[in-house]
Parts: sequence; structure tokens; C-alpha cells
Amino acid sequence: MAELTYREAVARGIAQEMRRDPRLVMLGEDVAAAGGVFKTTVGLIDEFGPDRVRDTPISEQAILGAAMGAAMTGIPVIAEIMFSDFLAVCWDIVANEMAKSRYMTGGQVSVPVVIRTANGGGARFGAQHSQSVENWCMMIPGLKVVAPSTPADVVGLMAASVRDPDPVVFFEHKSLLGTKADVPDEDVVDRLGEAVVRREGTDCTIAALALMVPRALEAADRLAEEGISAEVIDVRSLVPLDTRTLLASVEKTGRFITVEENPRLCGWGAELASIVADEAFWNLDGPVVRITTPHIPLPAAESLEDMSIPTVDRIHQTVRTALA
Amino acid sequence: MAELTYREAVARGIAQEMRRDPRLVMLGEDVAAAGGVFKTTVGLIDEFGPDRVRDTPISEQAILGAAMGAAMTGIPVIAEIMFSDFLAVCWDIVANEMAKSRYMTGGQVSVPVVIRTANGGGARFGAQHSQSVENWCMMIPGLKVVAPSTPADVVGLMAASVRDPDPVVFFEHKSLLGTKADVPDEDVVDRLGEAVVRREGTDCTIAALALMVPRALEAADRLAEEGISAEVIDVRSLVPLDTRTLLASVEKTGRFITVEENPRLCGWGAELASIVADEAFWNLDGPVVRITTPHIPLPAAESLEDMSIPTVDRIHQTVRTALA
Amino acid sequence: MEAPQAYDYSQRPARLPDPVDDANRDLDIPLETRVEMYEMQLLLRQFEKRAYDLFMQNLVKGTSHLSLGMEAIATGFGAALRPDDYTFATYRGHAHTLARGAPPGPVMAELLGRENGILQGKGGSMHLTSVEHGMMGSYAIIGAHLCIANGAAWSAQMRGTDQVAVSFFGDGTTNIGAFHEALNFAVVWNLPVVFVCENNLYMEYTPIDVVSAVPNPAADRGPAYGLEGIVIDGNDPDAVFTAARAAIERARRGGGPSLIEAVTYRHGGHSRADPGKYRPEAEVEAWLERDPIPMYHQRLLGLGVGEGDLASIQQSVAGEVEAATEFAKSGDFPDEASLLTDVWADGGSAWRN
Amino acid sequence: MEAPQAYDYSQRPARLPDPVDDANRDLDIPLETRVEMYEMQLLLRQFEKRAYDLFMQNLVKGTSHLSLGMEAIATGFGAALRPDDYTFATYRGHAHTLARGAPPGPVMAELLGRENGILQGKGGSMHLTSVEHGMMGSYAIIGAHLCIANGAAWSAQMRGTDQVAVSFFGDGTTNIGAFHEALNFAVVWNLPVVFVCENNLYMEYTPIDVVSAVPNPAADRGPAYGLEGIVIDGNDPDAVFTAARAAIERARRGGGPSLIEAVTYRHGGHSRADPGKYRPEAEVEAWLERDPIPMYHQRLLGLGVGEGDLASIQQSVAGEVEAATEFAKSGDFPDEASLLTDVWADGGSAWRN
Ligand SMILES: Cc1ncc(C[n+]2csc(CCOP(=O)(O)OP(=O)(O)O)c2C)c(N)n1
Ligand SMILES: Cc1ncc(C[n+]2csc(CCOP(=O)(O)OP(=O)(O)O)c2C)c(N)n1
Ligand SMILES: [Mg+2]
Ligand SMILES: [Mg+2]
Repeated sequence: MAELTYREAVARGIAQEMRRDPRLVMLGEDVAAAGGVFKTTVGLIDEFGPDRVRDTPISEQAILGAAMGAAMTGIPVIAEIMFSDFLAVCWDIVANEMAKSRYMTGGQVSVPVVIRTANGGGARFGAQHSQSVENWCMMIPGLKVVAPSTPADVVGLMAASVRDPDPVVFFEHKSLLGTKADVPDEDVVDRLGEAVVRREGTDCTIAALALMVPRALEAADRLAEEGISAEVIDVRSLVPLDTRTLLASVEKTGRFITVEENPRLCGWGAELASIVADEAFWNLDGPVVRITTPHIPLPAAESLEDMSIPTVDRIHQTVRTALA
Repeated sequence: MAELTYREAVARGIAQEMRRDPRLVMLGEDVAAAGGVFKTTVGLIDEFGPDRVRDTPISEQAILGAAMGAAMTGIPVIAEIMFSDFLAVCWDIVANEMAKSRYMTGGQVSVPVVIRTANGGGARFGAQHSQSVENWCMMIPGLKVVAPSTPADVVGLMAASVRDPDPVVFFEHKSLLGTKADVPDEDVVDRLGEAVVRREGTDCTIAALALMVPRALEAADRLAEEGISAEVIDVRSLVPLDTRTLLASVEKTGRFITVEENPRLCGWGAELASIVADEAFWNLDGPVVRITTPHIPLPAAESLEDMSIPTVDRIHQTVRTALA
Repeated sequence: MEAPQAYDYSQRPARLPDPVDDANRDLDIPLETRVEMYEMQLLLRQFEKRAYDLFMQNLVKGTSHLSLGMEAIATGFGAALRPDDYTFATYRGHAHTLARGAPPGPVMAELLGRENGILQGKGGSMHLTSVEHGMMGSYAIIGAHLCIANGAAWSAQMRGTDQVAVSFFGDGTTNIGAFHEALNFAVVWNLPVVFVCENNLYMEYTPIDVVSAVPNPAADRGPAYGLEGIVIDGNDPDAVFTAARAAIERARRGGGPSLIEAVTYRHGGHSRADPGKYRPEAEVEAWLERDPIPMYHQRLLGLGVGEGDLASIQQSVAGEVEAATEFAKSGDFPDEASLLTDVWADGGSAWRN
Repeated sequence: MEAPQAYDYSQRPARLPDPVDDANRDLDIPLETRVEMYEMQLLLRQFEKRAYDLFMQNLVKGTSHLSLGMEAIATGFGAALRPDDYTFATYRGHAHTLARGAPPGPVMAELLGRENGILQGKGGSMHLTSVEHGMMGSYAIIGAHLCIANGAAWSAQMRGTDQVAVSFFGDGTTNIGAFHEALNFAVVWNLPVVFVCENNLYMEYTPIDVVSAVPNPAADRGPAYGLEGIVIDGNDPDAVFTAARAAIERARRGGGPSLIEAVTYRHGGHSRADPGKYRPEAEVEAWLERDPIPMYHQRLLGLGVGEGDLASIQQSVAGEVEAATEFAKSGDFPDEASLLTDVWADGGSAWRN
């Protein structure tokens, strides 16, 4: 057991899988010699060499096209899209090609690609480098979507994503890169589609993802001081979605709150809320509540950004009000 | 009052606005000399000339970039993206540039662009030419999103979209192009952000959009025969969203059902359902229910496509079961 | 009568075919290969004519994009490829699929939306794929597949298999961003990939020169990637085969990518709904004169192949197309059982537990 | 000591500046313009050095991309543009914004995230915009703004105003699809737009030649759009001004787009966090030697401008930067009142009624 940063866990997870599968390769802008602009791929080129860890031009369509073509023909690939906002410049390959090819070809084509990408706000990078776009991917049939909140999950879910024969979009949260926690020394392999109850509670269920998980947990601590027992679920995997864990929790608590970094409209919280409001309707003791970033482009100034993304305070207050 | 097809209404709406505003221009692939691959822009080049109605290369980023740059500098633009699936090849310009520029620049930049695009299934075109992607746009702060279901709405909402100083994505449904209805002879100007109750009812509220509107209405007819009184709301405009009309209806009926052509996850129905399950929770007499295309890429074969997109039958049965 | 509008493309000067390059007659191509190419062209022609008829009978649904008049390109490349090489095509991919040896019956059945279709009816005309024949897919959104072909070439490079990937695309496609990214990437990584532009002079309804900055939209861009700009007669299977063989061998030897522009013409409209009226009449006529099949028929006669041999090939092809039609019509419409399969590798489509 | 790895870019041969082209000294540029360009370069230099200091003091948040060493390009173009012309820049846009005359105080305040910032703190360093100065925005995702610049040029063409749009971008940007689409489109529509590649030899941390198929990533692509491939010394404001003036005038006269590659070098890293260690030391040294500002200082002395005059310019610039800093620091942090404004033209952000 060693303490690793979330950032280090990324390279650790990739290295674990590249050791296991000699076919596995990685490509992206500045990922090789420089170890990535977020330093999440440091050391990989040294261990695996420049043929397996490759720098590319600024050509996101070419990057993901190469990943897809290689994957279709027997080479599993990890591709980095530096910031998740840039999925927009290669969205056709993600949403129209990778996601649909197996189905469209009657199962002839497999696309074992992991698209890793830095997601989320908090770094004062402004509206084009701070988006949370898990929902962009969740809405596309044929994509799996993962967003770890801890270093151990980074490694374990990376392994699960790489071993998955379908395209997985793997969201690394920029504001979690510096966080630290223990990661087992031996290989860590997790499973997609399993949420984790990070804190048990009886009064309400809070579903959160990535950076919102530690914030929800801290809010739950404060709520506990006030006598409100919140259960916090780290959703981890949006597709496949662990509806069982979510619904079981709501059955117990009777209230459901989502905490999303997405701007309000059509965030993943809406999907979860609609499932709960349909399938657990008779368990609900009060409205489902969504806590989100307002429906605005993310502002750059520190003061404004801090007002946008859900804070511990906002989660705390909103839940308290909802349960009052 | 003359009967027009939905297809003819598109050209009619554009012509109405081009006559009114001599600055207004239109561009897109095959829109000018050929009148569009869906024949929705027939005659415009004859009336307005090749400087105002222009054919472009197959360069969706260049098309929307040109639209945006012109709009920023005083020329309102209608740009066609032939199939809405192709928004994926220019998504960066739509989601990261057009949508965010006003906010990012502290209000300095205006982007009066209407992106018209053929949306939806039913033509057996397969997974890459049949998507319903209103939700792609709804989730991006800074975009307005409109999807008319009748010829008169095509004209009126086109006028409203063109006159709106913000970027509007205007979804023309492929399977409605041939439908006919009366359109007033004089200028028709509608308003964004107003839903229309197409049929009044007391037992449940069905929210539908575009092709789903006539289907929901037909299902409501059948339900009426069985003594179920369904109110059918044509949402028309996803952003801005007429939550007042929706919530008022649910207050009356106590049940809420959405009918979406989107694949299941993160469709606009999820957003509406989550609003209702939050704000109208105490009015609800039963679960909110979403009727959607399954979460699959759309299949090409007629038999399969017909099983995918919500049918009158499925709407009818689902509502009946939900209200039983 | 009104004066023709400047924007009426059918009133523009015709772009006539270049004079035939007779040098090809002497090329070092085995007669056997030439006869095979004759047969393949006939198959493509008859197959697509039949597909058109079936569309007129309302048996083919959706859309379809025929290669009538353009058969020499798929044929020439088909003949030059090794069975384990990769083909990536567009929505106009019937010819390329058949030219890799995919069986006509399941291909036709796919157009008819049947469960015995090569994609079980899920993909339709625009997505024909037959991985077992190296036909890695037909891609219906312009541009992406040039990038994807790079990936297959990269994979071959890594696996050390000497396989080559060939990507076909239209003239209109040269103006989209993915074209540029794919070409640069392929050259920088020295990938075994051949980019083949089927320049049929039109995108959908717009002449390519109206929307392109250079006269040869593919070849004139070659130097931007350090590549030679190769233009060939796309209506001559021998010219195509010769260029294909050279480019494929170069790629196989590690010589990197090539870019070939094959100039051709489609006899019909862009897709099933299009009568193609935006084209000058004289142009259509001149290109019909230059139909690759009668031209090749004459060439084979000149090379000593007997009229009777060619006639019997025609007959056998006709039989093949007939059988494919029957096979297709005999298929059931896919039912609910297959609707929710094959989104994921586990065979299903579950997004939740 | 280990042998350097082949992939350690800092061990590659240095790419030294080309020899100076002395022809520029005799160019027909008014001395007044030259003195203005001297002053502008100093302003850009001092401003960005200050921004760097403020970053080290943790007053500038987020990221920032400096043009230290690259000032001659923004300067030369700034001097050649008419006030109503349009500039489109990248995230590396401080210099271009100031060179259009935007006031340094609000620009600095924006970097500090203050409400007196030129974007009220909403955009930050990467999105500097000043529409009233023709600075139509800084775009932080590679490629898009080349297409958007076309639109401004098209609009000028339609309005008949003779305005010209200039789009600046880096060497790395030449490999993205939007570059290609923008260039082709601009030529086909004969738009009054000038595309300016600031080739500083690196994308972020990767040398441009490692990822490009041609040695001059912009100029070598010109012919693919029927454009001349123009390469200039990007460290010489006179060379830049001369090329800018010619291209802008050509565009103004209806002569269509130009593509200019200005070769230069950044003194520091890609962005604030980057020490730039992937570059050969000899290369950095050689380019520091070729710093445009001392070079231009010498040139002006040679042209008869007095050392005292230059010194007093330096002083006034220092005062300007000082004042800008004070202005910026004096600003409040934007508060809740502005968070939800200006998503829509009505000033608000309501998505529902
Ligand atoms: C990104 C994108 N834009 C537009 C289309 C619509 N479209 C389909 S085929 C076509 C014309 C393509 O022309 P070309 O590349 O010359 O190929 P051809 O059809 O002539 O074989 C267009 C515009 C598309 N499929 N994808
Ligand atoms: C589409 C896209 N991909 C990647 C990036 C990340 N990125 C920001 S700057 C940069 C390097 C750009 O290099 P160049 O065009 O040479 O400009 P320079 O920074 O050298 O001025 C990259 C890769 C981006 N902003 N947008
Ligand atoms: Mg073509
Ligand atoms: Mg650079």
C-alpha cells in the first residue's frame, strides 16, 4: 500500500495494463516525451518506449481515428484528448463512429479504445478548458463512461476500461489530480458499472461523481452535525449505470439528490432523477433535487468560478433546505 | 391561408425573413442552386440571388465559422447543416464558440445565427443519418433550441429564430417534411419559449416534440376512446423552456409522460421529468414516465427502425399501463 | 426563354474526359487479371442496376448511392489488394464491398433490410462491412474514415504484417478537415495507407471546382504532405490497377502513404432520389461514351480474348446477380430479437444493471 | 551518464534562426511607424514580463501564454492594420490585443480576474477581446477561429467596407482540420482575410517538425489552396510590417486571402507552468541572441534615432505598465451580480420562464 496522487495513479494504471498486455499502446498530444501536459503519463515512454507511447500532431480526429482503426484490427489503444472540451473537435469519431460501429456492422467490429481526458473546472481556465462533459458521452448509445474520484479508483477503473472490449471515455478530473490516497501495491482491477456507497446514511441519498464526491462527503459531515444522515454514493460509472445501488439507497432513505458539475440542462443528474422519479416514485418522501452548475459557460475569474461549481456549502444548504 | 407542406414552410419562413431583413444571408451544402437535398430551400436563390444564398464546400467547420464571424460583425446568418448528425463534425464551433462567446467576452459579442438542420429518424437512413440530437444542443449553455411540428410553426418559429440575437439551432424533422397544413398568408412570427397545448386533458400530461407530437396526439385519441383524457403539449422550444405551461398542466393532471425520439440516456425528457419531479412533486399522483427510443444506435432496416422510435401504439400502451 | 442563371450549374461548360492514355494497353498486367477485372466490373454494374430496379419496386428502402460508371476504380484496387489488406469506403461503397469478394447475396439483402443481410439489416446500404473480406466498413459521414484507415495501417505496422489499408473517398471530401488531418498524420507516421480520391467531378449537386481552391482537389494537395500528386484515368481499370499496385507495394515495403486521384464520372445522380440534372448534357453524354465497361470490352477483344468468352462471363454474372436477388428477397425482416443486440461486445445493449 | 533517449527532444539538433535579411533595412517604412513599432514591442514585452511577475505573486490565476520573444509579429501587423480591420487570435493573444490598441489596464485586470477586466473577469487570459478595437477575440481551442475570421471577412465583403480580417495561429495549428477548411473556403469565396502562422517551432512541448509532413507547416501548404507560400522573419518588425501591408492591401483590393508564415521563437515555455526544457540549449541561446527588441533598437539607432529618444520611450512604457498594474490590482473581484449575466442578448441567462 503506497500513497499516490490521483495524477500518479493515472500513469500507474496505464503502466499496469501496458505490462499485462504487450499489444496495448497509447497516443496523444505531448503525452510521450513530455509525460503529458498534466504530467499524468510521466515515465511511460521510458518503460514502454516510443513505439508504444506516441506523441501526435494537434489532430484530434486523426488521433481518435488512428485509435479506432487500430482497435478494430486487433490493437487496444489508450488515446488522450488533452481537455475534455476538445472532444468537440473530434466528436464525430467518438459519437458517430466509435460508438455505433459494432451495432451498425451487426457485431463485426470491436472498438477497444479508452479515451482519457481531463475534465472539469476549478483551475480558472475559463469556459473552453473547464467543462464537465460526461453527459455529452452518456447520451450516446455505444459509449461507456467512467469518472473516478480517488487514486485507487483511477487505477482500478483504468484497468477495467482497458480490458473492456468497447469504447470507454475515461474522465480524469483536473481538480483532483493533486489529491492523495492509498493504492494497493499489487495490480488493481475494478469493474465498470458499480457505484460505491462512500458513506452510509438514512435520511437522504446524495449521488455524486468525481470532484463532487469529496464535496458531497464533506457536506454530509456537516449535515451529520445537524442530525441529518446523508448517504453518499459515488456513481463512478455512468454507463453502465448501477441503478440497483441507487434505487436501493432511495428505498432506504426516501430522498434523492444529485450533485453535478455539468451545467444544469440534460446533465446526468437529470437521467438519474428521472429513473428515481419513475421507478422509486412510491419510495420518495419528497421532491428529487438536483444541484448543478448554473446553465452558463464557466467563467474564468476565481471568484466567479467558485460561485458556479457546486460547493460544500451549497450542497449542505440545499440538502438541509430540501429536507426541512 | 394556404396549405403548405412542412418542407415548403421552411423556404417560406426563410423567404419571409430575407425579405424583411436585407442583410440576412444563407449558406450551406447544395442549398442554393439545387434548393437543398431535402428541397427545403427551393426558389430562394432565384428570389435573393447567389450572393445571399450560397453553396459551400463540404466543410461544416468553415460553414459555421463563416456564419459566426459574419454574425459577430453585423450580418445575421442562416446556416444549414444538412443532417443533424453532422453537427458532430463542427461541434466545437457550435458548443464551444457560438454558445460561449457572448458570455466569455462580457457581452461584447453577439452571434445571431440560425443553424437549420434535418433531424430525426423514419427514413431508413441508418445510425449516422437519423439521430435526434436536440439534447446535444439543449445541454450547452448559450444555445437556443427549437423543433417545430407543424408547417405554421416552421414559419413562425423560423421568424422568431432569425430575429433572435442569439444562436438558435432549428431542427427540421425529416419525417415531417411531407406533412401539410394551413399557414396564414401574411407574415407569421412566433415566439421562442412558448409551448402549445395541442390537446387539453385532465388525466395526464404528455410532453412531445416534433414527430412525436402527431404520434402523441393520435395516442391521445385512442386513450380518449378508453376514457383516459390526456393533455398533449407540443414543447416546441427546449431552450428557452416553457416550464410554466408544463408545470401548470401537471398541476391539473397529476401525471407526467414525455415522448422523445432521443435514445434514452440524457434526453430532454430527463430534464423535463426532473423538473416535474422536483417542482411539481406534490402534484404527482404517480411516477413520471419517459417514452424514448431505446439506448441504441438507430438501425437501418425498416422493421427495426419502426420498433425503435416511439410509435402511436407504444405511447398508447405505455400511458395506459402507467395510468392503470 | 429566360437567359440561363449564372448559378445554374447545368449551363456551365462541360468538363469532358481527358483523351485516353493508350500507354496502358501495354502495361504489364496478366491477361487473367484483366479478365477478372472485366468480370468484376460487370458484377458491379449488374448488381447496382438490379439494386436500382429493386429500389424502383420499393424493395430497397432508405437511400443508396450507386457507383454506376465508376466501377473501374473499385475493380482495379480490388485486383491489386492482398486478401488480408484493408478497405475503407464511403456510403458509396457497394462496389468496394463486392470488389473485396463479399458475397452479393448478403450485400443485396442488406439493401433490402433483411435479416440475412451482411449487417443483419442494422447498417443498410451506407455501412456495408465485411471484416472477413478486409472490407472494414462504409462510412457515411464525410472524412472520418480516412483517419480510421490510418489506424488500421498503424496496427499493421505494429503487428508487422505488411498489410496495407486503402481508403476511398470522393472529390468533395477533400475539403473537409479530416482529410487534412489524416494525410498529415499518415505521412508523419509513415503509415502503409493509400488514399484514393474518386473524383467524379461533383459533391452532391455542386460541381467540385465551384467549391475547391485547386483544380485537382486531391492531387494538388499532395505536396502539402510531401506526397506526389498522382492523377489517373479512373475509367480505365488497367490504369487504376497499375497505380494501385505501385502504391500498395510502396506501402507494403515501408515506403509510406500515397495519394491517388482517379478521375471518373457517375452515370446517375448522387443518390437514389437525384436525377442529376445539374450537369451539362454534353458532359453526361461525353462521359457515357467513356463508359469503362464497353471500353474495356474492346480492349480485351484487342488483346485476343474471344467475344464468346466475354459473353459467357456476362451470363455467369447475370446468374450471380439473379441468385443474389433471390437470396435477398427470401430473407425475413429482422425482428425484435435482434433490435437490442450487439451494442456491446457482450452481445447486448444494457446500460444499467 | 545515460545516452540521451531518441525521444528526448532537447537532445535533437538545434534549429537556429536563419541569417538576418538586411534588405529590410531599406524598406519603405516611415520612421514614425518604426518608432511606434519600437514602442509597441516594448509595451508587449514589459506588459508580459509584469504579467509573469504577477503570476509568480499568485495574483494571476489560471493559465497564461506569453508571447515573449514573438512581439514583432503582433507589432508589425498592428501597425499595418486599419482601425476598423479585424483581428482574431489564440489563447496566446495578449500581444495581439494590445497591438490593436486595447488599453493595458483592463487587459491586465482580466488576467487578475477582476471586474474591471476587459471581459469583466469572465473570459480570462485566453479569451481577450476588444470589439471596439477590432480585436474580435482570442480563441482557446485550436483551429476554430480561422474559420470564424473568414466570416468577418465575408461580412466585410458583403457590407462593402474594405475591411480585412487577420487570423493569427501557431505552427501546431496547421495540422488540425479547421486550418484546411478555412483556407480552402477563404480562397473559394475570395475573402479579404490574411492567415498568419506564428511558427515558434513548437506546439506545446513537441517540436513542430516531429509532427508535420512538411518543413514549413503553413507556407508549404499554401499551394494546396492556390496560395503563395510566404515565409518571413518573424523577429523583424519591418519584415512583418512589409509582408502584412502587402497582404492586407491585396485583400482590401479584392485580391483575396494570403497565408504568411512568420518564423519566431518563444523565450519561455508554452504556458505559465512550463519551463520549456524540451528545447536544445543551443537553440534557446541562439534565439535569445535574436531577440527582436535589442535588434530593432540597434536598427533604429542606425537609422538615426537617438539613444535618448529610445530611452524616454522605454520610460513612458514602463509607466504605462505600472499604471496598468495598479489599475488591475485596484479592481474588485467580480461578484454574484455578474455571474448570471450576458449569456443571452437580453443580458440574462434564463433558460426557462
Ligand atoms: C460531414 C458530412 N457533410 C455532408 C454530408 C452529406 N453528403 C453526403 S455525400 C456528399 C457529397 C460527397 O461528395 P464526394 O466526396 O465527391 O463523394 P461522391 O458522393 O461524389 O462519391 C455530401 C455532401 C456527409 N455525409 N457528411
Ligand atoms: C483542439 C485543441 N487541441 C489541443 C489544444 C491544447 N493546446 C493548446 S496550445 C497547444 C499548442 C499549440 O501550438 P501552436 O499552434 O504552435 O501555437 P503556440 O502555442 O506555439 O503559439 C495545444 C496542443 C487545444 N487548445 N485545442
Ligand atoms: Mg464526388
Ligand atoms: Mg507553436
